[in-house]
Amino acid sequence: MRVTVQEAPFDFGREAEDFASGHHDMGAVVTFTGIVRDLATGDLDAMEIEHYPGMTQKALEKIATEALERWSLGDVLVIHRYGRMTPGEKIMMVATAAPHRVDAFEAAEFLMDYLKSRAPFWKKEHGGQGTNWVAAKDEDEAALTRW
Amino acid sequence: MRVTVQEAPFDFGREAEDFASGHHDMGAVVTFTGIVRDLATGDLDAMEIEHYPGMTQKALEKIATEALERWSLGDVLVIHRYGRMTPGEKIMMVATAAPHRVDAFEAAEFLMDYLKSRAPFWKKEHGGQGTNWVAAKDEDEAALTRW
Amino acid sequence: MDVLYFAWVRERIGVPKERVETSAKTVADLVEELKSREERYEVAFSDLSALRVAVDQDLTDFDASIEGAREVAFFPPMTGG
Amino acid sequence: MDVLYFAWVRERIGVPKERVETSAKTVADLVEELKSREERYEVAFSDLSALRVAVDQDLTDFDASIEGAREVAFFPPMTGG
Repeated sequence: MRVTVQEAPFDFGREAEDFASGHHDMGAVVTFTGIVRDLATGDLDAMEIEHYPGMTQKALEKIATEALERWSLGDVLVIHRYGRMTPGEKIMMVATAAPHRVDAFEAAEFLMDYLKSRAPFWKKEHGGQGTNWVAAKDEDEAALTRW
Repeated sequence: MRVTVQEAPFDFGREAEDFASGHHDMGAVVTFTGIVRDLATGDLDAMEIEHYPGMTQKALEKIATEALERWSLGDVLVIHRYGRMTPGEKIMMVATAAPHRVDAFEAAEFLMDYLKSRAPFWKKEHGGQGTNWVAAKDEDEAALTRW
Repeated sequence: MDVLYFAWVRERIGVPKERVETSAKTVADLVEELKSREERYEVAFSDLSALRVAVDQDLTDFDASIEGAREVAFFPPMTGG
Repeated sequence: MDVLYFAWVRERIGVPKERVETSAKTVADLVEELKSREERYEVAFSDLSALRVAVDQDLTDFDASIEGAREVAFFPPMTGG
Protein backbone atom coordinates (compact mmCIF):
# COMPACT_ATOMS: atom_id res chain seq x y z
CA MET A 1 0.00 0.00 0.00
CA ARG A 2 1.27 3.46 -0.89
CA VAL A 3 -0.49 6.77 -0.23
CA THR A 4 1.12 9.95 -1.51
CA VAL A 5 -0.10 13.54 -1.14
CA GLN A 6 1.91 16.00 -3.19
CA GLU A 7 1.79 19.31 -5.03
CA ALA A 8 3.93 18.20 -7.96
CA PRO A 9 2.52 16.42 -11.03
CA PHE A 10 2.86 12.64 -11.08
CA ASP A 11 3.68 10.39 -14.03
CA PHE A 12 0.47 8.42 -14.51
CA GLY A 13 1.84 6.03 -17.14
CA ARG A 14 4.91 5.21 -15.06
CA GLU A 15 2.91 4.77 -11.85
CA ALA A 16 0.36 2.55 -13.63
CA GLU A 17 3.10 0.45 -15.23
CA ASP A 18 5.08 0.06 -12.00
CA PHE A 19 1.95 -0.85 -10.08
CA ALA A 20 0.82 -3.45 -12.63
CA SER A 21 4.24 -5.06 -12.98
CA GLY A 22 5.98 -7.57 -10.82
CA HIS A 23 2.87 -9.27 -9.45
CA HIS A 24 2.69 -12.95 -10.44
CA ASP A 25 -0.31 -13.72 -8.27
CA MET A 26 -2.62 -10.82 -9.20
CA GLY A 27 -4.72 -11.30 -12.34
CA ALA A 28 -6.44 -7.92 -12.34
CA VAL A 29 -5.29 -4.31 -12.04
CA VAL A 30 -7.71 -1.37 -12.14
CA THR A 31 -6.68 2.27 -12.23
CA PHE A 32 -8.74 5.43 -11.96
CA THR A 33 -7.39 8.86 -12.86
CA GLY A 34 -9.13 12.15 -12.17
CA ILE A 35 -8.39 14.91 -14.64
CA VAL A 36 -9.12 18.66 -14.48
CA ARG A 37 -12.07 19.10 -16.79
CA ASP A 38 -12.69 22.39 -18.54
CA LEU A 39 -15.96 24.19 -17.84
CA ALA A 40 -18.86 23.92 -20.30
CA THR A 41 -18.08 27.55 -21.16
CA GLY A 42 -14.51 26.50 -22.00
CA ASP A 43 -12.95 29.21 -19.87
CA LEU A 44 -11.49 27.43 -16.86
CA ASP A 45 -8.07 28.97 -16.25
CA ALA A 46 -7.16 26.79 -13.30
CA MET A 47 -8.45 24.43 -10.65
CA GLU A 48 -7.06 25.10 -7.20
CA ILE A 49 -7.15 22.31 -4.66
CA GLU A 50 -6.92 23.17 -0.98
CA HIS A 51 -6.36 20.45 1.59
CA TYR A 52 -5.93 19.95 5.34
CA PRO A 53 -2.26 19.01 5.60
CA GLY A 54 -2.41 17.39 9.04
CA MET A 55 -5.38 15.25 8.17
CA THR A 56 -5.09 14.35 4.47
CA GLN A 57 -2.48 11.60 4.62
CA LYS A 58 -4.17 9.94 7.60
CA ALA A 59 -7.63 10.12 6.02
CA LEU A 60 -6.38 8.58 2.76
CA GLU A 61 -4.49 5.83 4.59
CA LYS A 62 -7.60 4.99 6.56
CA ILE A 63 -9.65 4.66 3.36
CA ALA A 64 -6.95 2.56 1.65
CA THR A 65 -6.62 0.29 4.70
CA GLU A 66 -10.35 -0.26 4.77
CA ALA A 67 -10.29 -1.27 1.10
CA LEU A 68 -7.52 -3.80 1.84
CA GLU A 69 -9.61 -5.24 4.67
CA ARG A 70 -12.86 -5.45 2.75
CA TRP A 71 -11.67 -6.94 -0.54
CA SER A 72 -9.21 -9.63 -1.50
CA LEU A 73 -6.47 -7.30 -2.76
CA GLY A 74 -2.76 -7.62 -3.28
CA ASP A 75 -1.98 -3.90 -3.33
CA VAL A 76 -3.46 -0.40 -3.29
CA LEU A 77 -2.03 2.89 -4.54
CA VAL A 78 -3.42 6.39 -3.92
CA ILE A 79 -1.80 9.57 -5.23
CA HIS A 80 -3.57 12.92 -4.73
CA ARG A 81 -2.30 16.37 -5.61
CA TYR A 82 -3.12 19.76 -4.17
CA GLY A 83 -2.39 23.27 -5.43
CA ARG A 84 -3.08 24.85 -8.79
CA MET A 85 -3.73 22.80 -11.95
CA THR A 86 -4.87 23.57 -15.49
CA PRO A 87 -7.42 21.69 -17.65
CA GLY A 88 -6.09 18.31 -18.78
CA GLU A 89 -3.78 17.94 -15.76
CA LYS A 90 -4.17 14.81 -13.68
CA ILE A 91 -5.41 15.53 -10.15
CA MET A 92 -5.15 12.10 -8.61
CA MET A 93 -5.11 8.36 -9.23
CA VAL A 94 -5.96 5.17 -7.42
CA ALA A 95 -4.92 1.67 -8.42
CA THR A 96 -5.94 -1.74 -7.10
CA ALA A 97 -4.44 -5.18 -7.77
CA ALA A 98 -6.42 -8.33 -7.03
CA PRO A 99 -6.50 -12.00 -8.01
CA HIS A 100 -9.95 -11.42 -9.57
CA ARG A 101 -11.45 -8.53 -11.49
CA VAL A 102 -14.55 -8.01 -9.36
CA ASP A 103 -12.45 -7.23 -6.28
CA ALA A 104 -10.18 -4.87 -8.19
CA PHE A 105 -13.14 -2.95 -9.66
CA GLU A 106 -15.20 -2.76 -6.47
CA ALA A 107 -12.26 -1.67 -4.33
CA ALA A 108 -11.33 1.07 -6.83
CA GLU A 109 -14.92 2.37 -6.84
CA PHE A 110 -15.04 2.26 -3.05
CA LEU A 111 -11.78 4.23 -2.86
CA MET A 112 -13.12 6.84 -5.25
CA ASP A 113 -16.48 7.18 -3.50
CA TYR A 114 -14.78 7.72 -0.14
CA LEU A 115 -12.08 9.96 -1.54
CA LYS A 116 -14.73 12.21 -3.08
CA SER A 117 -16.61 12.87 0.15
CA ARG A 118 -14.36 11.87 3.06
CA ALA A 119 -10.87 13.10 2.20
CA PRO A 120 -10.22 16.75 3.12
CA PHE A 121 -9.84 18.35 -0.29
CA TRP A 122 -11.74 21.34 -1.65
CA LYS A 123 -11.77 22.44 -5.27
CA LYS A 124 -11.95 26.05 -6.42
CA GLU A 125 -12.42 26.98 -10.05
CA HIS A 126 -10.68 30.06 -11.47
CA GLY A 127 -12.26 31.13 -14.73
CA GLY A 128 -13.54 33.93 -16.88
CA GLN A 129 -16.48 34.40 -14.51
CA GLY A 130 -14.27 34.75 -11.43
CA THR A 131 -13.79 32.08 -8.80
CA ASN A 132 -16.15 29.39 -7.59
CA TRP A 133 -15.88 26.76 -4.85
CA VAL A 134 -17.04 23.47 -6.36
CA ALA A 135 -20.10 22.28 -4.43
CA ALA A 136 -20.30 18.71 -3.17
CA LYS A 137 -22.95 16.70 -5.03
CA ASP A 138 -25.78 14.93 -3.25
CA GLU A 139 -25.13 11.94 -5.50
CA ASP A 140 -21.55 11.68 -4.20
CA GLU A 141 -22.79 11.49 -0.63
CA ALA A 142 -25.47 9.00 -1.69
CA ALA A 143 -22.83 6.82 -3.38
CA LEU A 144 -21.40 5.96 0.05
CA THR A 145 -24.55 4.08 1.05
CA ARG A 146 -23.58 1.37 -1.45
CA TRP A 147 -20.70 0.21 0.77
CA MET B 1 -12.26 4.19 -30.18
CA ARG B 2 -9.38 1.82 -30.82
CA VAL B 3 -9.51 -1.99 -30.80
CA THR B 4 -6.28 -3.90 -31.31
CA VAL B 5 -5.74 -7.68 -31.44
CA GLN B 6 -2.08 -8.64 -31.50
CA GLU B 7 0.40 -11.33 -30.55
CA ALA B 8 3.13 -8.94 -29.40
CA PRO B 9 3.31 -7.50 -25.87
CA PHE B 10 1.92 -3.98 -25.42
CA ASP B 11 3.30 -1.17 -23.29
CA PHE B 12 0.61 -0.75 -20.64
CA GLY B 13 2.11 2.38 -19.06
CA ARG B 14 2.49 4.13 -22.38
CA GLU B 15 -0.99 3.12 -23.58
CA ALA B 16 -2.56 4.28 -20.29
CA GLU B 17 -0.67 7.58 -20.39
CA ASP B 18 -1.53 8.26 -24.04
CA PHE B 19 -5.16 7.40 -23.46
CA ALA B 20 -5.47 9.62 -20.37
CA SER B 21 -3.69 12.59 -21.93
CA GLY B 22 -4.98 15.22 -24.26
CA HIS B 23 -8.61 15.16 -23.15
CA HIS B 24 -9.74 18.48 -21.70
CA ASP B 25 -13.38 17.50 -21.38
CA MET B 26 -13.07 14.09 -19.72
CA GLY B 27 -12.74 14.10 -15.93
CA ALA B 28 -12.39 10.36 -15.42
CA VAL B 29 -10.25 7.62 -16.94
CA VAL B 30 -10.50 3.97 -15.85
CA THR B 31 -8.17 1.22 -17.01
CA PHE B 32 -8.32 -2.52 -16.47
CA THR B 33 -5.38 -4.82 -17.16
CA GLY B 34 -5.52 -8.60 -17.14
CA ILE B 35 -2.30 -10.34 -16.14
CA VAL B 36 -1.26 -14.00 -16.44
CA ARG B 37 -1.58 -15.32 -12.90
CA ASP B 38 0.52 -18.24 -11.72
CA LEU B 39 -1.30 -21.38 -10.55
CA ALA B 40 -1.83 -22.03 -6.83
CA THR B 41 0.80 -24.75 -7.23
CA GLY B 42 3.21 -22.12 -8.59
CA ASP B 43 4.12 -24.18 -11.65
CA LEU B 44 2.48 -22.43 -14.58
CA ASP B 45 5.02 -22.39 -17.39
CA ALA B 46 2.86 -20.54 -19.87
CA MET B 47 -0.64 -19.45 -20.76
CA GLU B 48 -1.56 -19.98 -24.40
CA ILE B 49 -4.39 -17.96 -25.85
CA GLU B 50 -6.11 -19.21 -28.96
CA HIS B 51 -8.51 -16.97 -30.87
CA TYR B 52 -10.75 -16.92 -33.94
CA PRO B 53 -8.90 -14.53 -36.25
CA GLY B 54 -11.82 -13.72 -38.55
CA MET B 55 -14.18 -12.97 -35.70
CA THR B 56 -12.12 -11.46 -32.86
CA GLN B 57 -11.69 -7.91 -34.13
CA LYS B 58 -15.36 -7.67 -35.12
CA ALA B 59 -16.58 -9.07 -31.80
CA LEU B 60 -14.43 -6.64 -29.80
CA GLU B 61 -15.50 -3.68 -31.93
CA LYS B 62 -19.13 -4.61 -31.40
CA ILE B 63 -18.66 -4.70 -27.62
CA ALA B 64 -16.74 -1.38 -27.62
CA THR B 65 -19.38 0.26 -29.80
CA GLU B 66 -22.13 -0.90 -27.47
CA ALA B 67 -20.26 0.64 -24.51
CA LEU B 68 -20.01 3.96 -26.37
CA GLU B 69 -23.75 3.87 -27.05
CA ARG B 70 -24.82 2.94 -23.52
CA TRP B 71 -22.65 5.30 -21.48
CA SER B 72 -21.62 8.91 -21.81
CA LEU B 73 -18.02 8.25 -22.89
CA GLY B 74 -15.39 10.23 -24.72
CA ASP B 75 -13.24 7.30 -25.75
CA VAL B 76 -12.71 3.55 -25.44
CA LEU B 77 -9.57 1.46 -25.90
CA VAL B 78 -9.34 -2.34 -26.09
CA ILE B 79 -6.07 -4.25 -26.59
CA HIS B 80 -6.09 -8.05 -26.45
CA ARG B 81 -3.21 -10.42 -27.10
CA TYR B 82 -3.16 -14.01 -28.28
CA GLY B 83 -0.37 -16.61 -28.31
CA ARG B 84 1.93 -17.76 -25.54
CA MET B 85 2.54 -15.72 -22.37
CA THR B 86 4.31 -16.34 -19.06
CA PRO B 87 3.13 -15.44 -15.51
CA GLY B 88 3.23 -11.69 -14.91
CA GLU B 89 2.73 -10.82 -18.59
CA LYS B 90 -0.15 -8.57 -19.46
CA ILE B 91 -2.82 -10.30 -21.54
CA MET B 92 -5.10 -7.39 -22.33
CA MET B 93 -6.31 -3.98 -21.28
CA VAL B 94 -9.39 -1.81 -21.63
CA ALA B 95 -9.61 1.91 -20.93
CA THR B 96 -12.58 4.26 -20.77
CA ALA B 97 -12.69 8.07 -20.62
CA ALA B 98 -15.82 9.88 -19.46
CA PRO B 99 -16.87 13.24 -18.06
CA HIS B 100 -17.92 11.47 -14.83
CA ARG B 101 -16.46 8.55 -12.90
CA VAL B 102 -19.60 6.40 -12.74
CA ASP B 103 -19.76 6.13 -16.53
CA ALA B 104 -16.06 5.35 -16.82
CA PHE B 105 -16.27 2.59 -14.17
CA GLU B 106 -19.50 1.01 -15.41
CA ALA B 107 -18.39 0.98 -19.04
CA ALA B 108 -15.06 -0.63 -18.12
CA GLU B 109 -16.84 -3.34 -16.13
CA PHE B 110 -19.30 -3.90 -18.97
CA LEU B 111 -16.41 -4.25 -21.45
CA MET B 112 -14.69 -6.77 -19.19
CA ASP B 113 -17.81 -8.82 -18.55
CA TYR B 114 -18.53 -9.08 -22.27
CA LEU B 115 -14.92 -9.67 -23.22
CA LYS B 116 -14.75 -12.58 -20.78
CA SER B 117 -17.68 -14.49 -22.23
CA ARG B 118 -18.42 -13.11 -25.68
CA ALA B 119 -15.06 -12.51 -27.36
CA PRO B 120 -13.62 -15.60 -29.09
CA PHE B 121 -10.57 -16.32 -26.94
CA TRP B 122 -9.68 -19.59 -25.20
CA LYS B 123 -7.00 -20.00 -22.56
CA LYS B 124 -4.85 -23.09 -22.13
CA GLU B 125 -2.51 -23.53 -19.20
CA HIS B 126 0.84 -25.26 -19.66
CA GLY B 127 2.30 -26.39 -16.35
CA GLY B 128 3.98 -29.11 -14.37
CA GLN B 129 0.79 -31.19 -14.49
CA GLY B 130 0.52 -31.00 -18.28
CA THR B 131 -1.95 -28.84 -20.16
CA ASN B 132 -5.44 -27.70 -19.22
CA TRP B 133 -8.07 -25.69 -21.06
CA VAL B 134 -9.35 -23.04 -18.65
CA ALA B 135 -13.08 -23.63 -18.07
CA ALA B 136 -15.54 -20.75 -18.33
CA LYS B 137 -17.01 -19.86 -14.94
CA ASP B 138 -20.73 -19.80 -14.30
CA GLU B 139 -20.22 -16.50 -12.47
CA ASP B 140 -18.77 -14.93 -15.62
CA GLU B 141 -21.87 -15.88 -17.60
CA ALA B 142 -24.06 -14.67 -14.73
CA ALA B 143 -22.24 -11.31 -14.68
CA LEU B 144 -23.79 -10.47 -18.07
CA THR B 145 -27.28 -10.35 -16.60
CA ARG B 146 -26.29 -7.12 -14.83
CA TRP B 147 -26.26 -5.17 -18.09
CA MET C 1 -19.13 -24.44 -46.34
CA ASP C 2 -16.13 -24.17 -44.05
CA VAL C 3 -16.49 -25.69 -40.60
CA LEU C 4 -14.03 -24.43 -37.97
CA TYR C 5 -13.14 -25.84 -34.56
CA PHE C 6 -11.36 -24.11 -31.68
CA ALA C 7 -9.74 -25.06 -28.37
CA TRP C 8 -10.57 -28.58 -27.13
CA VAL C 9 -13.17 -29.05 -29.88
CA ARG C 10 -10.38 -28.60 -32.40
CA GLU C 11 -8.22 -31.07 -30.48
CA ARG C 12 -10.99 -33.71 -30.36
CA ILE C 13 -11.96 -33.35 -34.01
CA GLY C 14 -8.29 -33.33 -34.99
CA VAL C 15 -8.41 -30.48 -37.53
CA PRO C 16 -8.87 -26.70 -37.17
CA LYS C 17 -10.96 -26.40 -40.32
CA GLU C 18 -12.56 -28.53 -42.97
CA ARG C 19 -14.74 -28.18 -46.03
CA VAL C 20 -18.17 -29.78 -45.53
CA GLU C 21 -20.77 -30.36 -48.23
CA THR C 22 -24.16 -30.52 -46.55
CA SER C 23 -27.83 -29.93 -47.12
CA ALA C 24 -28.43 -29.33 -43.39
CA LYS C 25 -30.71 -26.38 -42.76
CA THR C 26 -29.76 -25.57 -39.17
CA VAL C 27 -26.70 -25.83 -36.94
CA ALA C 28 -28.39 -28.69 -35.07
CA ASP C 29 -28.94 -30.59 -38.35
CA LEU C 30 -25.28 -30.11 -39.25
CA VAL C 31 -24.22 -31.42 -35.84
CA GLU C 32 -26.36 -34.56 -36.29
CA GLU C 33 -24.89 -35.11 -39.72
CA LEU C 34 -21.31 -34.78 -38.45
CA LYS C 35 -22.00 -37.05 -35.45
CA SER C 36 -23.24 -39.79 -37.76
CA ARG C 37 -20.00 -39.67 -39.75
CA GLU C 38 -17.30 -40.65 -37.30
CA GLU C 39 -16.85 -41.31 -33.60
CA ARG C 40 -14.57 -38.29 -33.05
CA TYR C 41 -17.50 -36.02 -33.98
CA GLU C 42 -19.83 -37.95 -31.71
CA VAL C 43 -17.36 -37.47 -28.85
CA ALA C 44 -16.80 -33.77 -29.54
CA PHE C 45 -20.53 -33.01 -29.89
CA SER C 46 -21.75 -35.30 -27.09
CA ASP C 47 -22.77 -32.40 -24.81
CA LEU C 48 -24.04 -29.40 -26.77
CA SER C 49 -24.54 -27.39 -23.56
CA ALA C 50 -20.72 -27.29 -23.34
CA LEU C 51 -20.43 -25.86 -26.84
CA ARG C 52 -20.96 -22.53 -28.53
CA VAL C 53 -21.46 -21.83 -32.21
CA ALA C 54 -20.88 -18.94 -34.59
CA VAL C 55 -22.36 -18.70 -38.08
CA ASP C 56 -20.45 -16.41 -40.42
CA GLN C 57 -18.53 -15.13 -37.38
CA ASP C 58 -21.54 -14.08 -35.35
CA LEU C 59 -22.42 -15.92 -32.14
CA THR C 60 -25.74 -17.70 -32.43
CA ASP C 61 -27.48 -20.84 -31.17
CA PHE C 62 -28.01 -24.38 -32.42
CA ASP C 63 -31.43 -23.59 -33.88
CA ALA C 64 -29.93 -21.02 -36.22
CA SER C 65 -30.22 -21.43 -39.96
CA ILE C 66 -27.06 -22.18 -41.92
CA GLU C 67 -28.61 -21.84 -45.35
CA GLY C 68 -26.27 -19.75 -47.45
CA ALA C 69 -23.68 -19.61 -44.66
CA ARG C 70 -20.03 -19.59 -45.67
CA GLU C 71 -18.55 -20.47 -42.27
CA VAL C 72 -19.74 -22.32 -39.16
CA ALA C 73 -17.50 -22.50 -36.08
CA PHE C 74 -17.78 -24.69 -32.99
CA PHE C 75 -15.93 -24.00 -29.75
CA PRO C 76 -16.21 -24.18 -25.95
CA PRO C 77 -17.50 -21.23 -23.88
CA MET C 78 -15.06 -18.36 -24.35
CA THR C 79 -12.50 -17.37 -21.74
CA GLY C 80 -11.20 -13.96 -22.78
CA GLY C 81 -10.03 -11.07 -20.67
CA MET D 1 -7.16 24.98 21.28
CA ASP D 2 -6.45 25.66 17.60
CA VAL D 3 -9.47 26.29 15.40
CA LEU D 4 -8.89 25.82 11.67
CA TYR D 5 -11.02 26.91 8.71
CA PHE D 6 -10.85 25.67 5.13
CA ALA D 7 -12.23 26.68 1.72
CA TRP D 8 -15.08 29.23 1.82
CA VAL D 9 -15.33 28.94 5.60
CA ARG D 10 -11.74 30.19 5.77
CA GLU D 11 -12.57 33.01 3.37
CA ARG D 12 -15.62 34.10 5.38
CA ILE D 13 -13.87 33.94 8.74
CA GLY D 14 -10.85 35.70 7.26
CA VAL D 15 -8.11 33.55 8.82
CA PRO D 16 -6.99 29.94 8.23
CA LYS D 17 -6.31 29.27 11.90
CA GLU D 18 -6.68 30.91 15.29
CA ARG D 19 -6.09 30.14 18.93
CA VAL D 20 -9.36 29.99 20.89
CA GLU D 21 -9.67 29.82 24.68
CA THR D 22 -12.99 28.22 25.47
CA SER D 23 -14.79 26.19 28.07
CA ALA D 24 -17.21 24.78 25.47
CA LYS D 25 -17.79 21.05 25.90
CA THR D 26 -19.02 20.16 22.41
CA VAL D 27 -18.49 21.36 18.87
CA ALA D 28 -22.00 22.84 18.92
CA ASP D 29 -21.19 24.83 22.09
CA LEU D 30 -18.02 26.14 20.45
CA VAL D 31 -19.98 27.20 17.38
CA GLU D 32 -22.48 29.11 19.52
CA GLU D 33 -19.65 30.82 21.37
CA LEU D 34 -17.95 31.87 18.14
CA LYS D 35 -21.23 33.09 16.59
CA SER D 36 -21.81 35.35 19.60
CA ARG D 37 -18.43 37.00 19.12
CA GLU D 38 -18.60 38.65 15.72
CA GLU D 39 -20.83 38.79 12.69
CA ARG D 40 -18.33 37.03 10.39
CA TYR D 41 -18.70 33.90 12.53
CA GLU D 42 -22.46 34.21 12.51
CA VAL D 43 -22.38 34.39 8.72
CA ALA D 44 -19.97 31.49 8.32
CA PHE D 45 -21.89 29.26 10.74
CA SER D 46 -25.40 30.29 9.70
CA ASP D 47 -26.20 26.90 8.12
CA LEU D 48 -24.53 24.01 9.92
CA SER D 49 -25.93 21.48 7.43
CA ALA D 50 -23.53 23.03 4.90
CA LEU D 51 -20.55 22.47 7.21
CA ARG D 52 -18.40 19.55 8.31
CA VAL D 53 -16.17 19.34 11.37
CA ALA D 54 -13.07 17.42 12.39
CA VAL D 55 -11.81 17.14 15.95
CA ASP D 56 -8.12 16.32 16.20
CA GLN D 57 -8.15 15.55 12.48
CA ASP D 58 -10.93 12.97 12.59
CA LEU D 59 -14.27 13.69 10.94
CA THR D 60 -17.06 13.86 13.48
CA ASP D 61 -20.35 15.67 14.07
CA PHE D 62 -21.48 18.78 15.94
CA ASP D 63 -22.50 16.81 19.04
CA ALA D 64 -18.94 15.57 19.52
CA SER D 65 -17.02 16.43 22.67
CA ILE D 66 -14.07 18.80 22.36
CA GLU D 67 -12.84 18.37 25.91
CA GLY D 68 -9.09 17.89 25.78
CA ALA D 69 -9.04 18.43 22.00
CA ARG D 70 -6.02 20.19 20.51
CA GLU D 71 -7.51 21.06 17.15
CA VAL D 72 -11.00 21.65 15.76
CA ALA D 73 -11.48 22.28 12.02
CA PHE D 74 -14.53 23.60 10.14
CA PHE D 75 -15.01 23.26 6.41
CA PRO D 76 -17.60 22.68 3.66
CA PRO D 77 -18.41 19.17 2.38
CA MET D 78 -15.27 17.79 0.79
CA THR D 79 -14.74 17.59 -2.96
CA GLY D 80 -11.77 15.30 -3.47
CA GLY D 81 -11.00 12.89 -6.27
